[in-house]
Amino acid sequence: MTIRALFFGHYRDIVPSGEWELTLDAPATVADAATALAASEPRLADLLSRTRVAVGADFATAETPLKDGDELAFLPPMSGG
Amino acid sequence: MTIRALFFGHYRDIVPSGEWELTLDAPATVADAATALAASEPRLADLLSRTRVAVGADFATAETPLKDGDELAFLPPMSGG
Amino acid sequence: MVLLTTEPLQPQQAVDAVMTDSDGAYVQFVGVVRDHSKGRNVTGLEYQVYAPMATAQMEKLVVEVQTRWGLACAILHRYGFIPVGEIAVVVCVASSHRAEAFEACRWAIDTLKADVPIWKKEFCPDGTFWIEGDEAISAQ
Amino acid sequence: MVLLTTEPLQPQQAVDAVMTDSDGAYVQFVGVVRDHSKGRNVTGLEYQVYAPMATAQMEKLVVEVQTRWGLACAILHRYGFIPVGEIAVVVCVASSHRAEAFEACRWAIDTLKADVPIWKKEFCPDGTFWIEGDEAISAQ
Repeated sequence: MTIRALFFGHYRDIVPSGEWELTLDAPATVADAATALAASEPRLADLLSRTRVAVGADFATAETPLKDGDELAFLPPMSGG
Repeated sequence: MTIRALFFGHYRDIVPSGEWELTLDAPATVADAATALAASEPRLADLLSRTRVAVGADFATAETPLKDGDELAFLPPMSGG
Repeated sequence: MVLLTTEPLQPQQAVDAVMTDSDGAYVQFVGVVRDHSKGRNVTGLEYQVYAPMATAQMEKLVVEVQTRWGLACAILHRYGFIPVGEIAVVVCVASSHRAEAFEACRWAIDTLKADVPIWKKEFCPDGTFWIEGDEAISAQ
Repeated sequence: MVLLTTEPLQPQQAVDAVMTDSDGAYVQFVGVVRDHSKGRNVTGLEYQVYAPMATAQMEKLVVEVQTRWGLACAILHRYGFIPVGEIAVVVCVASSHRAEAFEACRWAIDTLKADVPIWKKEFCPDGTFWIEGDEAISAQ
């Protein structure tokens, strides 16, 4: 399956385009995607410990299963307002 | 001494001009002024039980002494805002 | 900054009075004349005011917000006749700390309603009423 | 009503969205870009946003204020670069019950800051910083 990972905050300095297309073997979870990203880019190793995640623009967890075409966003602590 | 009593809220329907010049024997307190007003106009008999008072635009009490020229305001429960 | 006027109120005037470039936020309470009051239809309100004391009391509120919370506060109150939908009162508190700004603004409007000598006269299709605290007294 | 835009915000737009003639008041929180942040001088902020989720989260806040307090709420948030002194966020809650309007408005801005995916990038004379919660991370 292919998913699209989105990055915000200082992770934009690591992934300047803000997104990363990722191919994973099914079945895969958010945690599997994070592991694959960390293997490709060591500066993303802290993703799951430093961000909340959203799948399809809804809050999700490390165990949330992914399906082909999903949008997976890694959300650092927010600072709007 | 002569003082000026001021009326607000529904007391304006009893004293349409909103004020009443009152001559009292010294020494006199707010309570003495209220008693004199009630004697002249029975519909003012409930003044002290229904209003807070101010002397010189400052909150006062029934025991506050009055002096010549004072402005004594009878303030029903407020409803600004 | 306090203002007691018969002219329409501009909420922005209160904002401009309290905000500096070092303030990150403001909390504002705006009271508007509404079309009903405890089951009565209302077409407009007339606010009666004991002006020198009302101004002094509003100034005390501003000083108290500065003393207790260290925050700048502005209060505007209109009096005379005010039609439905128009603004009667504005309280604005500037702050970089939003918890305190909410608390101070709420305290200021609560205290204004209790301690600033202003009274509403409600104009309704079935008569006119003096509002004294929670009580409505038929007016002549 | 929610609005996420790069254009300057008009607080009155939030007021107009929530007020009816039967509402007696509104409480408004307005967040402004200030010239300092935890000891750093700030010349401006850039807000980065995950737009579809931010809009959905703001809409959830509006629904939640309606459900919990029965009050109309509008939220405006600007993103992109915002200079010092300009408005970044507006939360407005209409109410005839001021205690609840203060509570609901405060809950909405607190929850927005925690759960709406928007991030500040601070421009300072000595560099640029990503703000992530309480942390400032030097930006490239």
